[in-house]
Amino acid sequence: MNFDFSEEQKLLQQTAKEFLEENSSLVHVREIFEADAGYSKALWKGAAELGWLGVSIPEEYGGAGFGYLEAAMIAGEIGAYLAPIPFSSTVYLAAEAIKRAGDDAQKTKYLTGIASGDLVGTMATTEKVGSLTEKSINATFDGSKLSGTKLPVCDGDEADFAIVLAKEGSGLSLVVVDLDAAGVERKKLQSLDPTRAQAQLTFNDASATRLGAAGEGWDLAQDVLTRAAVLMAFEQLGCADRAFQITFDFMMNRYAFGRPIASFQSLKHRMADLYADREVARSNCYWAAWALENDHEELREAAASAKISASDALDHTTVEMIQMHGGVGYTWEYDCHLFYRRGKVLAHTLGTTDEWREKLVTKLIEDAA
Amino acid sequence: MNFDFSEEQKLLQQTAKEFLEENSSLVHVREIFEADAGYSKALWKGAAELGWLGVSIPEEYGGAGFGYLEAAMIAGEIGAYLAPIPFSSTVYLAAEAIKRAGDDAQKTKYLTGIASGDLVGTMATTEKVGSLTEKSINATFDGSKLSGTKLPVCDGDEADFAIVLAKEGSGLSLVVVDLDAAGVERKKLQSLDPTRAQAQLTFNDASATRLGAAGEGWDLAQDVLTRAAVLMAFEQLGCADRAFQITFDFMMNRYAFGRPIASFQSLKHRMADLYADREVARSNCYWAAWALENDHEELREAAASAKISASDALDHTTVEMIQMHGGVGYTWEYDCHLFYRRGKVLAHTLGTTDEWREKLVTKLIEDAA
Amino acid sequence: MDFNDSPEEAAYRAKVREWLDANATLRDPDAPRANMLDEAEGDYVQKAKDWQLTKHEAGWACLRWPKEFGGQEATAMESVIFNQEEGRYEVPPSIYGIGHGMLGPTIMAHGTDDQKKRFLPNMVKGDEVWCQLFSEPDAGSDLAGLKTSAVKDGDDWIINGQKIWTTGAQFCKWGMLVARTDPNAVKHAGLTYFIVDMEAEGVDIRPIKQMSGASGFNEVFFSDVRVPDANRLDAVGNGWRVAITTLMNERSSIGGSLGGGVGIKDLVKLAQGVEINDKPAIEDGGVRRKIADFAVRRSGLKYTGQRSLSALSQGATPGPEASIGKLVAAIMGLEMGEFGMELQGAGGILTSDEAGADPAWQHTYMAMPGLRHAGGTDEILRNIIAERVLGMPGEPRMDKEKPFKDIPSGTAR
Amino acid sequence: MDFNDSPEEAAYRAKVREWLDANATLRDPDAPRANMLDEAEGDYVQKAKDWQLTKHEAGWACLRWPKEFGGQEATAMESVIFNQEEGRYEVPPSIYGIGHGMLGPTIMAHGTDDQKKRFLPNMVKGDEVWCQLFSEPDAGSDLAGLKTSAVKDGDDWIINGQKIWTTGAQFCKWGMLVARTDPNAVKHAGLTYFIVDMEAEGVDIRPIKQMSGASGFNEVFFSDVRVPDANRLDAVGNGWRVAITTLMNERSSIGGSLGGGVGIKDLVKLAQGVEINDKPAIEDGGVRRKIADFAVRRSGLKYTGQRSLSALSQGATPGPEASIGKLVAAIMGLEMGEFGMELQGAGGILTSDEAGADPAWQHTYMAMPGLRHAGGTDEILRNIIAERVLGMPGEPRMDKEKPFKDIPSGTAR
Repeated sequence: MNFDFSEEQKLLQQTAKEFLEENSSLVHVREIFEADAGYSKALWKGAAELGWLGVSIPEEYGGAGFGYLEAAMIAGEIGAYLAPIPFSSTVYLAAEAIKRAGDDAQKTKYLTGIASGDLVGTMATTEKVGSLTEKSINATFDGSKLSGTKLPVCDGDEADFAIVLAKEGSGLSLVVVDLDAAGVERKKLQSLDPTRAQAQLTFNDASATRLGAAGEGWDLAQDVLTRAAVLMAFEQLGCADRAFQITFDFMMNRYAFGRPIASFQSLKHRMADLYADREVARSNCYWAAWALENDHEELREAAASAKISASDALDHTTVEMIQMHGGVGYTWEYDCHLFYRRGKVLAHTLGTTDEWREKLVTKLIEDAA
Repeated sequence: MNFDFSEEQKLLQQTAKEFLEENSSLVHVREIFEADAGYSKALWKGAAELGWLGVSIPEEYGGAGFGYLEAAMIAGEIGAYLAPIPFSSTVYLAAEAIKRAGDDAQKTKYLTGIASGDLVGTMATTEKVGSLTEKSINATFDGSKLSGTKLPVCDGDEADFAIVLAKEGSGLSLVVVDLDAAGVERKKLQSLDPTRAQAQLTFNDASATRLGAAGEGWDLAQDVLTRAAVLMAFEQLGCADRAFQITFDFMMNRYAFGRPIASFQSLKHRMADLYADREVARSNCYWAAWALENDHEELREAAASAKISASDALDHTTVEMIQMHGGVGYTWEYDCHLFYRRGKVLAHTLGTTDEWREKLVTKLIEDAA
Repeated sequence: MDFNDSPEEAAYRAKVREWLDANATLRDPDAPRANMLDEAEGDYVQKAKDWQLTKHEAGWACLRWPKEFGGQEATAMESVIFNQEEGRYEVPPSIYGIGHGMLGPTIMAHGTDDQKKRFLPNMVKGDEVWCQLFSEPDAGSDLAGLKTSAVKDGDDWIINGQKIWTTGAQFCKWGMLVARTDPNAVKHAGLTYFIVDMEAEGVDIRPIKQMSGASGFNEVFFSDVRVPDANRLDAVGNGWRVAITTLMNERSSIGGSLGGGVGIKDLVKLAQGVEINDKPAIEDGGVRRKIADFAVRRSGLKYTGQRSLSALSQGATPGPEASIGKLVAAIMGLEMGEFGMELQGAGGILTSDEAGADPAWQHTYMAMPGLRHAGGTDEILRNIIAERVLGMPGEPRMDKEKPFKDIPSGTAR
Repeated sequence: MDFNDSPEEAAYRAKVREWLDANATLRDPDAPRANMLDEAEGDYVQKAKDWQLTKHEAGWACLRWPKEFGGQEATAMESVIFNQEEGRYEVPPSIYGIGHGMLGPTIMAHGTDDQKKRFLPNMVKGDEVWCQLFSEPDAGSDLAGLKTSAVKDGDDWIINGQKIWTTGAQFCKWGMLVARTDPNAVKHAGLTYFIVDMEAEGVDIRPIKQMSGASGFNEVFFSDVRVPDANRLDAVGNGWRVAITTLMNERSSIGGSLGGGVGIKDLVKLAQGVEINDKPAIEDGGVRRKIADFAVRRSGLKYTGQRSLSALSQGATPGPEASIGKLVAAIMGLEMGEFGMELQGAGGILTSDEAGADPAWQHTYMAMPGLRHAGGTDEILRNIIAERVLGMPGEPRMDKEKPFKDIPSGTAR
């Protein structure tokens, strides 16, 4: 057995790390954050040039034709470096949805555009606060025109197109809509982390094309969310790893009472617990990556487990990151809050942790029957 | 203001403490525990002689005529010394039910009997595993005869009489039944703490008399449980205080790595958290005692708050008690498990902590309306 | 056991109310109160000074202080009653808490007659506001590790260094500062306590922006700032002992409100307004039980405050139970903020209410990490409870015997 | 990334299965397994010896050991494969884990040629069972604080003292004991390691009853027990170094099952069977989310084991992730037991199933405190993770420089 990533995959990870160390420094993240600039165009261009945006897009559409394991490696580093780019919206969601349900024309247009870095995509499901359910969808699609309001839509203010969940007749469908088209109104929403900016999208008879069959939108969307959750969990884990490392380095170099604060037992034990949290999450992530790559029947369970444990580990780590830093930890100047904000936003992206718990237990009950 | 117990009440507490130190040593508790003897007859006799059993029974029925604050003081020490007697069943539940709803004949018979130490009483509500609800009651009362099964009934194997919740017509009523009467079958059930023994009671047309009006049984039972919860919370708090003190003393005197283990920071911080838990519980207990003594409209909320926080503090304390004691903590020989068992049984007595959470939130929602 | 005023307390309360009714306006109790961590805005400093003068002239200022310094020699309970009642009115936020509560008593205990006469009456009157200059970037929880230096030069001391977390520095006339006068002495012995003119040359005050975006504190930089020896408090080398006096007077949480602006009722309302799986969240068993747990802690803290108050009322010193207040409140606040965000699903990360989201929960989530540090971190509070309240042994000390200059401290660069 | 055997592993597994099929019976995978903390009963010792002999004769015993001592020089992964497969059959519980996993390798590393020849082949064959005599009432987490004394008397050593938590002492022929031979030396320098005949005069073995009522461990008392100097392992005063060798070989959790007998499916079943507020508990949102959280941790631990196994399969040493296993499992087990009791309401405290209660949850609640101590307390595991895995500084040591006799240890009386 080899329940691990291959040497080639680890090399890809190392390359990603080096690139982001250079091009997504916390200074750069902060620039985007403070300018409320949405995302870093320069970094996006670099990511496209490295082939990340088409990492799992087939070569015929200009992609690298890799599998999900390679995507997971990149996702981890995206998370570690708080990369201020619409990577998850475009790669985990939009590209995945098109790949799984798009027709040839849609694939040619959108996958090629994504792989080249020309198109930013996103997916728009929720319409209000609270949990996402079939009944909560009020947007409508009549076969060619889309109407309704979606919020919050991650990267919605910057994206070129969106995959939208809408009612079509008595069922739900997924549709693709170009966001610069007539009948589309965008409004930026203030949120916790401006480098993962949120928007409200309003559609008034905007032209749209269906993705996949009519009435299959809910299942398709869930399928896409499940797959995206695996990659997002890697992103969260990478973020937690780096937050932990920064905290650890601080504690080793910060002295109080004549000792490094890393030598205080109550802090050491809490660091050990954070370590355990991340290892539990990492193992679930590995399981989910394996299930995703192999399209295994355990995917639903594994993806939910990975997302839940990565969200919890990241939340726990960023809260402790601030606390372990002492007073400076809650200043604007220190970077702790960038991780705290990003961590919370990722936990609420693709469904909250409680929503994933509900999905997981539903699956467990099915299995127990 | 004087949001505290009076000097007289504290003196009563001190007397109770001294008596129990002498008469309810952990050696004695262990005798009762290992012999599976139900309860300590000697201690019960002593409690009667000190007037504890009639602490809040009116003088006309042979009681001391004190209020609930005095009962709370005694309850705390009962908890601290793990007193192996049916005090809560008899005093918090049976006496209270009779006092609130009994007619003259019932009061004369039962209250006088309790105050003198001649009668042990209990209350029997639940019939199966899961939460107690009106619908979960299947026992029936036809105006004179009681049929059905109750379990688990605390002290049911030893009690002389029980207050039983049963269907009468379309409603529920409380009835009193002598447990030595014809048609009553008792079966001892094995449980976590043999010094608070549980039983199954089966009634086959057993003679019973109604307590209060027909159809008011549920409300009456809830009222009695609410009041009992306040005193039980003091019992739990007393138990937690002593478990904490024993643990503290152990840690101060146990050396490892050349230091008292009480000097290890991670243990110190956990002890500080246990301290905070108990102070939160103590404050809620004071509030509940005040509300009970004054029959204040906040009683339902205060009683639930006291019971929940005392249960949580006690659970938390006994788990840590074992952990802080190291290896010996989980031996039969050390007393930690006596507290661990008792603590858990008290948390499940009068309704579990989750059942009290449900009661509290119901009240909070009413108040918010 | 009761919550009622004693007859004396009731009479005092009536007197207080009478005066407040005549001099201030009752507040709408349902109106939201400013978050304790938000910076007060606008011309509140002048308003606060005016109100302090009004109180002073009517004999309601510094109630606990001796009459010779402008106080009223009132009981602790009378002071609490005044604060309780004052809190019901529309009055400016106080900017005197540190001066009146901590620094004034320090001068009383350690000052010369001249110092008392010069500083205390003005402090009561309120035309001079005071701040405290203890913490440094490299000396937070380990306060005695401070490095700001004071070097004797003729009749003056020359101060160099940086202080941090200074509340109100921007409008203060005076600051009380602990500086290191002997780096060759052992850590706690080389410190001296000074009264510093915040308007002196070389004092540079810069606001600290917190992670929430608010700015309630300052950094204060000292570059060759001259302090006359007459403004030294107590002997050279006695600074730690003086600082302890200041810290012992750090106002306890009695009567103060804890936690952010969100309460149990807000939580119930939120859970009634959002849906989980197409049903109101308030019908979800887990949501219900979690609300109950918050309520239990909230009431536990509330009545812990009442117990402290009761001790005061009985003439006793409040017991150690008071020390749990901020520890429990800040952690609970963090959890409540997080829970309120979770209930709102994808919308929980929105910062404004334009999309139907309630940002109060997120604001709490952003503010609570600050509360977990301000006035003693969770860790310091747990140390205090374990060591001072419970009496467990202190940590092994690595910094007691060597000269201060040989002890590593702060952040290694 | 896959879970499949390499071709070599698959071939080995097939060979193992072939032999097991011929020599044992497959177990019903749905049948409940004995709790790891329960005492094995009856004549299992003889059965275990018989099974060991069968394995030995067929060449399946002590797979990792050198051939000269009776082993097979197999790879780590082959050993794991054998254990995995053996676990699928009805075989007696092993009584050789400590001997084969820890004590044998210690003799290999530190024994004389005579000792190796005398003890190792018999250990493989299994007619002599071994136990470990390290912990003492006053030396648990602080193992080097042990006080059992060994005093030289001619060619013998005289042992006096008490050991505790000795698994299997009642059926063991040999024990490996660390004793203090020089109380005037510093703590770690005064220890020596011995091989003790458990049937010798003066050895008194008493079972320890645990809080759950089970008895899996023993106390062993030594009163003037004579041990020939020939049975000393390594030099006098080298005992701590030898003990470290033993402990380094403490079997990791790889392939081992963790936690009590309750699983996620049991929890789902329980929640389906009991009611909360007249509805099946499984419909309650809080119950559902809690089950999900347990499942997430359970799968996290399961796949942590797979990662370790994978490292072995790749010829590497398993990474530090393995050290979290017991820490997370024991705490989760405790919480699961408590949750299962809570779900059953008033009936949760019943110990037998006669009233429709499921006592498995309570048994778990009673067993988990033991698991939180056995083989290293939670606190020791957290120290190991923080100090050895993460590399954080150790605790300040108060016991390094003085003679052992001057260091306070154990429980002050």
